[in-house]
Amino acid sequence: METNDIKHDEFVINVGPQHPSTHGVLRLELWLDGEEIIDSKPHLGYIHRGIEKMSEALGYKQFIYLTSRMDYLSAHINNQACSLAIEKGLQIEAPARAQVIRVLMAELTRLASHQLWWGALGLDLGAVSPFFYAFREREMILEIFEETCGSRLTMNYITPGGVVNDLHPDFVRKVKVLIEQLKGNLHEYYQLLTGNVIFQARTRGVGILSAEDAVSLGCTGPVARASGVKCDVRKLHPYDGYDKVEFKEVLNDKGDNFARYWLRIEEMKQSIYIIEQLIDNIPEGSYREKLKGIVKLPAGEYYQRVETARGELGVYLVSDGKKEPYRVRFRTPNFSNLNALRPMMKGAKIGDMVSMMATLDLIIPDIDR
Amino acid sequence: MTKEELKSYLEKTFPGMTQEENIDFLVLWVEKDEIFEVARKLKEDEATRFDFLFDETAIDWQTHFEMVYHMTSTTYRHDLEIKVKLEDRDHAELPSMEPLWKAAEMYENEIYDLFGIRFSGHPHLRRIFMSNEWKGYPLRKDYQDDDVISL
Amino acid sequence: MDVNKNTEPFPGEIYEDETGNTNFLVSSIDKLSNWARSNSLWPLTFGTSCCAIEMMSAASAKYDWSRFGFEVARATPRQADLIIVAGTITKKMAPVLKRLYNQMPEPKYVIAMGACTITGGPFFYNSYTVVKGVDNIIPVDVYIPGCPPRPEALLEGMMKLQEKIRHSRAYVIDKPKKEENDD
Amino acid sequence: MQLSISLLEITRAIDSWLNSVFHPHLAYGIELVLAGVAVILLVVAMAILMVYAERKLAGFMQLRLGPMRVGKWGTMQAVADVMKLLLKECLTPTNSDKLMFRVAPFVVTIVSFMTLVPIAFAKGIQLWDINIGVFYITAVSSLSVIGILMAGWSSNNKYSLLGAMRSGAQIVSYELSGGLALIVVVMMSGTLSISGIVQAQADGWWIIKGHIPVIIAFVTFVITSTAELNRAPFDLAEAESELTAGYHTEYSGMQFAMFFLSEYTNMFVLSMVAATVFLGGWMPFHIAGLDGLNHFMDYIPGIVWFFGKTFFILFLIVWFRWTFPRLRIDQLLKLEWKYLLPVSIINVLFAAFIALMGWYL
Repeated sequence: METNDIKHDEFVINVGPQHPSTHGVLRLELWLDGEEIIDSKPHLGYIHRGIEKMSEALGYKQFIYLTSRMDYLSAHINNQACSLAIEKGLQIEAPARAQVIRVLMAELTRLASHQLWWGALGLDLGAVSPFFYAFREREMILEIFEETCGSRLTMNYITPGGVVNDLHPDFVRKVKVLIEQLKGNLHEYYQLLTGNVIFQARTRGVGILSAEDAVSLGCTGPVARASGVKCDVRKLHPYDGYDKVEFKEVLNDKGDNFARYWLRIEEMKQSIYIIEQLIDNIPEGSYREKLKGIVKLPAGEYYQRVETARGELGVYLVSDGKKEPYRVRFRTPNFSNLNALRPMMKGAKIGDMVSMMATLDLIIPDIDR
Repeated sequence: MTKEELKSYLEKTFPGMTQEENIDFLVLWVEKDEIFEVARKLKEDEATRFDFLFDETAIDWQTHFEMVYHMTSTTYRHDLEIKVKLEDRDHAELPSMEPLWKAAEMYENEIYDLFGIRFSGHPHLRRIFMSNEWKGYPLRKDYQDDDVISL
Repeated sequence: MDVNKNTEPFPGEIYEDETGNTNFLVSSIDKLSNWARSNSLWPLTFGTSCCAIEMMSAASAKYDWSRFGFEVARATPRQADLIIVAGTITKKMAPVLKRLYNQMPEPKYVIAMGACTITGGPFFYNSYTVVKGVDNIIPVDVYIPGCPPRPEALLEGMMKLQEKIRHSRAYVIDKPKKEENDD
Repeated sequence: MQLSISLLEITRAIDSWLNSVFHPHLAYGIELVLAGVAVILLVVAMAILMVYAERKLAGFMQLRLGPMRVGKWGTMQAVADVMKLLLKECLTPTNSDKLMFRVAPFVVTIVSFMTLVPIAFAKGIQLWDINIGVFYITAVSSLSVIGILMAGWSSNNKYSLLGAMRSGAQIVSYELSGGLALIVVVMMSGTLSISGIVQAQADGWWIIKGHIPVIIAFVTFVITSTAELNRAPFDLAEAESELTAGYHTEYSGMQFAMFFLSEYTNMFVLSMVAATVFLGGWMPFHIAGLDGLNHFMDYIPGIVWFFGKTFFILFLIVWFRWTFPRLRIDQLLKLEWKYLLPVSIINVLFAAFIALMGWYL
């Protein structure tokens, strides 16, 4: 780029709000020199729904449903974060059975989310078939969710004090079938994308994010872990009995697209491992601690961090003792992960932009809230 | 450092600043004019090394604003919450944290957009969520909008 | 309930022939063009939030909307016949949606998928940005309730749209006034 | 005895009848129109068939069924699509270069039909047995890039322009290796005419008797033709996830359908060329010396052989599309200039040596 004698003609294009690679309604302004990206600037707010403001008008138990619509691929985990924050304020803890159910649901959510990401990544890189293979197992997970929670995507199943209702009697069997099938099918993932020459050429060494940048930009989740930053909330600040299960925090130090890709695939294996440990050991007992209809939190502030499929979600509740929260703030993982796009994109090609956005795994409603 | 160690260390380093403890974090109350220097110290000090700003937000207490910074250290893994009180609601202004933590750029854009707090030294302060013509700052408690239907 | 036995005209029929006289040739062409149009609905890839995921599910192997010929999702509005508004529309997005709609060539159809697009859904109360119903912006042919609707519901909605197209009269419409030519 | 010969007799009968009724010049004109219409109809019919086949194949590769509802097994799906596109409004953007915008699809379509001229569908079924057939095809097919550039430039859309530029770079680059791959067979057959090349394979297809150079040339040719067709994994010109629809972003209705049609026509032509040059065209499978087998193979009509081979190559191209991710533009050019072109040049030398020594079977 340092060719001062050549006059570069800048060429500005708008990617989005309606563009297949933005996975939603993100708008990126790109300054191009031919195929090369000089600079980029995100424009947000096309799906800003004011969830934080809306939550201030709803009761503590009520506003949780809005969080399912935030990062809709980690709906369970979002609900879990809010429930934990409220439980923290009420100084109660969910019963053991509820905790295990929550962890199981959270890990299944993570699996489903990563599968969707995997399919969409293929789609973005021009390989259509992985999408259909990814949805094969994803649909099984959604079926399991539907049986227990009654919904496929926005469940509102985890509630302060536990979970809304008990597991479906078929839950354990179906999860076991799922795990068996998933383990057998992971080699197809390898054949379709991981081992593909073109795929490797498109991802290796592309979109490098250094560890310093990742920390400074506030990246969390798989994006930061692929750069070698330890940030798994499940390990650092265990919640809901994550300290009782065994799993590995997957790390990679390359920080490129392939590292992020590999990391998510490995994370899926870890999730399967967690589910395997818990599925036969769901404790008996009550699944929910009965709370009063209207919950009031003592005045003060409560911060709960959880690990969603995309990184650290922070729920910051400020209470003034009334039945509605005074201020609700969601520190969403995608909002900070989006920051990584600009340093990564400098000097990259348009084709790389697509793969970078895909490996960052952005969910736009989670950014805009 | 544990919470207690951090507490005594902060008392030593920043004498005179109020400290509080809530259920999650140690809270350090900082004056508006000192915030940038304190933050720089906390980030660059070898003993604290707060290199990860994981949240930055504001609270509208109707009489004043409260800026909240949540930070952690990727080396020591201790967390800290810094609070700043902003008395002047109409002309609230703070130094930007962008030179220290690049993550702050977007957080401050958001706070500017939804609360109307300005940040001096911010590279490009803009309304990221709302359109430029939008009147008012939605997350303020006195925000009025005729389109909003209340439950 | 036998759905196929339903012989009543589709309630959404809007193009009435006032004279009642239909010429054999025109009605045959009508039939043919309606057959082609109803069986080849290419949706625009347009999703804003959660409903877009269920739209993707409808494309996946389990629900497989390619059976009906819907799988040719076009990324450009110029080549799409149908816009499935999947997800909340905010005030900032509304002009974009309107523009996308204007960019589509006639005949074009709109499906409002999910509660958010019908009324604002879960964001009806207290939200300061959400448009309370996408029909405030563009005309809607079929509404699909749900939050989000199941993929089956989307397929059912698209089949309802097919039914609507089959009952329309392509060559007796008084052409709607041309909107501002937006490119 | 053979269907191909009977087809030849039919064309001869029509020819003599026309000559007996009309003035020879008029008869010639009528024949030209008839042949043109026949070929266009054939190609459109095959394009529709191919669209259906591709969607079905894609379905089976992706664990689903593909079109099912329109007609039995969805057979009428592509027909419905074409009808719908015909009846759709054709928009011209306000700020576009209107003349160029409207002409571009015609350029692309006409060029793709022109490449059909020297193709031998069966023995004697050929529009024009031009003596430089292979050269004609390579020359004409590279003209389509002009139409694509026109489309991209006149649309006044940055995505279109980017797509057209990509397409230009791509087609111009890949022409080279494609041409060199054909030269290998041309040298071995000693002729540029399509019928001559087919005749040269009477005792065995080039891919079998041509040793390694022809196999390398065949692989190169399939890769380059996929690239020239702008199909995945080389579909950068219309990369859906990057450029929405590339050079035809602004095209709607029938104008878009013409781009679509020309893509499929080009796909046919290049598959037909590959089938003719490397797999013997309408020539049945013969092994020198085994007369029994050769006679048995002769019973299968030439046109069946020809289309069988064409569809085999088409299947390969479809298979690529639904399997591979897309390349990036620099990788695409690197593949051509750093790998395919040197390999092709060395291969031509190697083939020339083999052709001189007469070492092929």
